[in-house]
This record gives sequence, C-alpha cells and structure tokens, in this order.
Amino acid sequence: MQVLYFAWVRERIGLPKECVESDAKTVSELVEELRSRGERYALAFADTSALRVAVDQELTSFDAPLDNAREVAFFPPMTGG
Amino acid sequence: MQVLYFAWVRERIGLPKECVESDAKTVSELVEELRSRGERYALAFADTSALRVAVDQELTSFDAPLDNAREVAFFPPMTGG
Amino acid sequence: MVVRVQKDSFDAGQVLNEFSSSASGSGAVVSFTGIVRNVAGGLKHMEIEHYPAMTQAAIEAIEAQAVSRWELDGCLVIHRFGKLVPGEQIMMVLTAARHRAAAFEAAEYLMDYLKSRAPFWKKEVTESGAQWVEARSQDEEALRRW
Amino acid sequence: MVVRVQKDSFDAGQVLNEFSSSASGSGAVVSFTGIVRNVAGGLKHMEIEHYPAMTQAAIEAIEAQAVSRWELDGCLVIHRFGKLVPGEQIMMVLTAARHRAAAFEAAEYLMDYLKSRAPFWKKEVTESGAQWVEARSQDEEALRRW
Repeated sequence: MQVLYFAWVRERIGLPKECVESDAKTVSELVEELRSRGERYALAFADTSALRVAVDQELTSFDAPLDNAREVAFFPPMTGG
Repeated sequence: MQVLYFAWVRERIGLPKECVESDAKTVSELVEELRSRGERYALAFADTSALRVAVDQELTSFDAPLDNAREVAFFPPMTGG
Repeated sequence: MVVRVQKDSFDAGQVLNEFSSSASGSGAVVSFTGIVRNVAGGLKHMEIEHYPAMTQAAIEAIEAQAVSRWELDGCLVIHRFGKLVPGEQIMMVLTAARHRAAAFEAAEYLMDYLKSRAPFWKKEVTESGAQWVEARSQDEEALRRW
Repeated sequence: MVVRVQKDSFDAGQVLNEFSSSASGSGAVVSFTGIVRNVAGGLKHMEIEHYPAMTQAAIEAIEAQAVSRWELDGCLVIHRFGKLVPGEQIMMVLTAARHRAAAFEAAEYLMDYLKSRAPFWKKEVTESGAQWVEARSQDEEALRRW
C-alpha cells in the first residue's frame, strides 16, 4: 500500500510517501510496524493521540481495519480555514 | 410638538406629520388625545400593542413621559434588514 | 464603524473588497447581503420607508453595542430605502475580527437588531395590490439570544 | 455546491457578486473570508500544505452535510494552498438561503468543519524560523454545537 505523510509527520519521517508491504490488519498494527523502521518513525509515531489518519482518503480511527486499503495517510490535526 | 407617522400609521391617518399642541404628560395621554381627533386616528391607534413609538428619535414605551419632547413618532414594528 | 443609509444601489463585491482592505490585520471578514426576493403572486417592487432623522443614529447605536461586545477591527452597515425590484440588494452588514467567532456573532447581532430596531418599513407591491410586510415573531425572538 | 481548491489568489468581491447572481431568489447571502494575519515576531509568509487526493472530496462531504441540514440555494467554498503572505486571502465560504438564519448557520458550520476536518496544514515562517500552526482546542470544541 501507499503510505503518505503530511506536515510535521512528513518532516520527521523525511519523505512525503512510500510504498509499504504489510500484513497489518489495523491502522495500529501498521503504526507498530512503521515505528520499528527506525528512530525517525519512532519519533513521528511516538504519540498517536497527536495524529490523525485517513484510509483511502477517508478520516478514520487508529483501530480501523485496513482490509484492502490502497492508501493510508498520517498527519497532525488539520488547521484549515 | 411634531408628531410623525410612518408606514400604515401614516396611511391610515393620511399625513406624514403634523404639529400638535398638547399638555399630555405621557405618550399614552397623547395617544388618547389623538384618538379623539376622529375616525382615522381612532383606527390607527385602535391597538397600541401593534405600534411602536419613538420620542425625540429614541425608541421608548407608551408609558414614557413626554417632558419637553419636540418630536414623537408612531409606527408599526420595524421590518428592516 | 460606518453607517450608510442611501437610496442608490451599491456594488456588494466592491464594498467587501474595500472593507477587507481597510480592516487589515483581521483574520476574518463576514458579510451579509440582503436581497429582495420575489413573493407568491409576483412582486412588482418593494418600497422601503424610513425615519430619516432617526435611522443613522439608531444604526450607530446598534453598531456601538456590537463593538462593545466583540473585539472588532471594523464594522459597516449599508441600508437602502426607496423603490427596489426583485434581485436588488437591500442592505449589507460587514464585520472584521481576529477570529471567526467574533466576526460571525457580531454580524448576526447587527442583523438581528437591524431587522427589528432600525426604523425601516417594507411594503410589497404586487399585481393584486400593495401591503406592508409584517414583522415576524421569529425576528423578535431572535433578539432574546443576545 | 461548488468547491475550488487552488494555488492562485482570488478576488473576493468578484466571487461574492457572481455567487449572489447565481443564487437568485435567495434573500440572504453570507460570506466568510479568511485572511493571513501577521503574527508576533513578524510573519514572512505562510505555507499551506494539503492532501490533494482527499481535499476536494472532504470539502464536498462537508458541503453535503450542510446542504442536508439547511435549505440552501447555494454554497461555495474556495481554499488556497501554497505560499501566502500577510494580508492575502486564504479561503472563502459563501452560502445563500431564503432567510438569514440558515445562511449564517450553514456558513459557520462549513467554517467549523473546514477548520478541523479538511486536510490542510498551515506553517508560519518568521525571521526566527518556521513552525506548524497547532490546532486550537476551541476549534475542536466548536464542532460539538452541531
């Protein structure tokens, strides 16, 4: 699947998106796998309560199933308007 | 004092303003005097709950004193905006 | 705090742009434009009567209340009188503030008070005759929230 | 129901006039314009990042909610991304309805949801560095009233 990062999540991880092979069943499981990729990831995902997630462009929660998700995006709370 | 009429009050009475000599102490006393001027006035002032009054260009109530008022205006509830 | 009571039409877009430019430093600008709607039976035109000696001061007093309740960087009211046809703009309220809540609340406050406390009266002229618009009880009730 | 997500600036006054013309029959048009404010320390510019694949659909979903809750004759959202300097317009929301209450409420609803549910992130660049704007707790709380 494609994993996208925005705002300071993108900056901490150091890239805007990447292709990730994963058998994670939920967003949380995917986060666990990403954390193990190294310090930058561990730092970016240190506190998921400060993060938001969208699966296939729909806002959802960290316990959401991934099913056949093609795109998962992580970002801080939005500050539009 | 000058007495002004607006909207349907003006139309019922048939004039926009007139000079009135009166010793009325309150707006209500002035209304009583005006009612006695004839059918048009009696009709216009039949139900004061349907009317609003301004004394010297300030909205007020029918029991307000007239003191040395120079201008009293009667009109229906406003419909601006 | 500006009030314009006028017979002539105005360009709402131009008013908005000029207002926004003058309220520099604001993060939020809210505008309300009131437009003559058609009515059942077909409106030929609307006539707006007002009380010239009182109108300007009455609107200024409403604006002063708004300015005392919210931190505004600017506030403008335009209200027309005379003969207006459907589609024409009757009036406009603009507010500017640092944040959106103040700008929205002040604009609604101004509208609520203009509706029921500024000395204007509307008359609708249709094919079948003319009649004065009656004040709506909701408009009086709207004042209670402030 | 129109959504424009764009890098380019826009003329708020022209947008308002075109919107009002297209929403004929409405008695009430409300507009909100968001403007880049200066900040303590001096803002050089602001950078707005967004999630292109999601933004349009997310705003359309917010508009659809507004349209289902209020009887609107029209609704338009413009939101910019990229680099903006103080005084520039970031975004605009417009609503048209028969009566003012619906137009005001729908505009506030749209703003509240755009603030916290549309995928935009603001970064402020000052002389002393750059930092991401943090979401305000009031903005999250504002959603509870709906």
